[in-house]
Amino acid sequence: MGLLIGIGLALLVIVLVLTHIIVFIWCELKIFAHIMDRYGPIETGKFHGVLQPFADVLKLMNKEDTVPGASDRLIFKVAPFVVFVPAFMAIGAIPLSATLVVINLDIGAFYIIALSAFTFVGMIMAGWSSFNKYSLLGAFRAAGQLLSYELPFGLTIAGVAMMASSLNLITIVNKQVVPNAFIQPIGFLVFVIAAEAELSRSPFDIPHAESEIIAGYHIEYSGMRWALFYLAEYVSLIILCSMTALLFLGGFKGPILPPPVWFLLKVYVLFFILAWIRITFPRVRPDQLMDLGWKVLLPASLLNIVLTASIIILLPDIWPVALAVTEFTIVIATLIYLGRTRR
Amino acid sequence: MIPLNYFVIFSAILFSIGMYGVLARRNAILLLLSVELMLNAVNVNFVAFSRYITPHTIVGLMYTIFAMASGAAEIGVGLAIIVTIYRGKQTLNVDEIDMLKW
Amino acid sequence: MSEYLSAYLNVAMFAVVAFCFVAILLGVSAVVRPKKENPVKLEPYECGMVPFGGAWSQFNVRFYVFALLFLIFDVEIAFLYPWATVFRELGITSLIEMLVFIFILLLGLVYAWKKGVLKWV
Amino acid sequence: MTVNGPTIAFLILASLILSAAVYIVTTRNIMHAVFVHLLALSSVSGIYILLYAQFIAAMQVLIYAGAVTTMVLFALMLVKPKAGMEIALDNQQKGMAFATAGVFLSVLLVVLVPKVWATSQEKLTPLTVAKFGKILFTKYVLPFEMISVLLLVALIGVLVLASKEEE
Repeated sequence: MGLLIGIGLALLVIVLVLTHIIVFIWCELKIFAHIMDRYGPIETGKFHGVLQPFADVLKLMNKEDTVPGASDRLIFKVAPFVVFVPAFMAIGAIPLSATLVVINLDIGAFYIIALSAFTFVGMIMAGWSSFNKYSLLGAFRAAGQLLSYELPFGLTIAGVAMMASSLNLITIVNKQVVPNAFIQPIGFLVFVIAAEAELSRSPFDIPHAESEIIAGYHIEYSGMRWALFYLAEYVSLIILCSMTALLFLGGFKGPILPPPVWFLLKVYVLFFILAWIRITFPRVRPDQLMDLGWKVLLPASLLNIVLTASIIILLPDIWPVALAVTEFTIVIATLIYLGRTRR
Repeated sequence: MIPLNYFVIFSAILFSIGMYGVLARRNAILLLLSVELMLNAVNVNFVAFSRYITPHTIVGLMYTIFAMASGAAEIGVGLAIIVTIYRGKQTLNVDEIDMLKW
Repeated sequence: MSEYLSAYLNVAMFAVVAFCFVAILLGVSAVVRPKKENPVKLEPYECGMVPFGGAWSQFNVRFYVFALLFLIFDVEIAFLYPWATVFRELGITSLIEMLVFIFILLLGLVYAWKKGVLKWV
Repeated sequence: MTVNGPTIAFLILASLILSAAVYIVTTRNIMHAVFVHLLALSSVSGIYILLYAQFIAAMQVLIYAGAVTTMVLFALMLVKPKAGMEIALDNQQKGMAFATAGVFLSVLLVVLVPKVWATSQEKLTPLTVAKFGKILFTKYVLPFEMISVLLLVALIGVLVLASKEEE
């Protein structure tokens, strides 16, 4: 019985997720186009090209799917599973409201972080098995980037968990009177930058820089297998936007409107901001990327944890105010300093 | 509830497989992987005994997490040594790595 | 069935459904798509040039140092999470414990920084 | 023989892990061994979940599946493929090794199979992170701090080896 309920819920979630991904893809096409002052898709489906994503899916279905001759066929075929399945397992733990959640775990946030570890193994599998030097290079660039940004990512989550004394995502949301972004601005900034890098979207799209290493770890993939990598990327996009909303922006809490609507609204706003960043900024250099990860974000997230812990313990009564004041001071001071030194 | 013996027998088999791997392999990296299998068998045993016999004092779990952390450190240093030896001797064969025999 | 087990049953079902979903997508496209292979098509893609050399290039050892640093801080994160949920109850002693822990690991990061291995090559 | 949900799940996971382990110690392809190793280790976390130790399970995935596998893959990229692929992976003591492991296992099984353990009568309850943390940070503080020293030593060791490489 529980088995059937589980399967039913999973099917429901997969349909929901796919719907949102289709909306995301269409929105992204339109947002990019309008920011670049062009129209984007307008033909398919008459109304602003709404059927474009469906047309893309059909096209991908019909594409020939080659497996390179020299490749390791087994690993080549298993890699899309390794990238997609854990990403989809993680999405079940995301609550739409205080009761609407499929997998409600005591260790919620840790569960999502732990599953994200599979992504880079899957990338290396794809890149290595293709037997192509560019894909191997792309895979290792991707793995290097992802593992550098995984750390600040995990550490800022610890910072949020400290304020709520829990790893459960629903408890974390319920304990936020003021959105955490206003109490921990350092954590929030680090989290958003790390999220953008985890998704390896521009300005952090070094792993699949088309002009340098063709397309990264999935060069040799075509047709439906390639589409699965693309799909997994959008699933992680949804996960990261939802995590940002839940951990830092008060999740499903908000006045008047019902909780799931608030939650989706926040996710879509975040998605829009990420798309905006993606289309506006140029790509960073690999050395800048590594410097940012290890020499700026990692110390900053550790500082965030140390500040939070000390202030909560030393000033147990007024800690939210004290923490907010301290962290905002540090952020503003850093910005002023940077503004001075860079002309 | 699953009988405790299932876990114990499972980990005994896993440990023996790992043991065979350590004895029969000559590639250093595969050797390390077999050691990891044995470590995991031990960890499963720790957790199972701890949960079934003394559910409130979680001593076995503590052993497990410290074993995990030190196992991770062991793999890190072990692989670095293997890579260094490989750069010097161009081999991963543990039968040929006998620099300590001077 | 307890809440705990049903939550993890759902996790397992998510894995199964995702697996089947991927398998079905690939199966359908395997039926629909054309299959016209020829030796040139199966060569590694190098912008249309004939590939030269093998796929394996020698990597720099610094890649490995990054992986090790990642491992070490990953272990730190794994210990930080249970601490984050209880440090308020345990008070100032647990704060000092964790500060010592973070400080020791930070020494490692500083050492790596000073040795100049935190550079991408 | 008890047939219920968790037991079936356990048997599936156990057979998966054991066959993966057999594959690891017999395969001739080192890359396959690494990826199957990943499969085995992440299934072990399923065993921990059945033991109601979800935190250990998450740690297993994070540390073993994530970090250790990545590190093994990075190390493999530092050695040439030949070293992993073309030399015979097994040595001549295969028979002896099999005999030793077999004798070891049969002794264990003879002792273990009839054994009845003095298990506690209570039903298992999920171990919360909070309870786990409370014990870890009161009773086991010293080993916890030692872990940080151990990791620091490991890092310094690798950096020394790596800087030798660079010269």
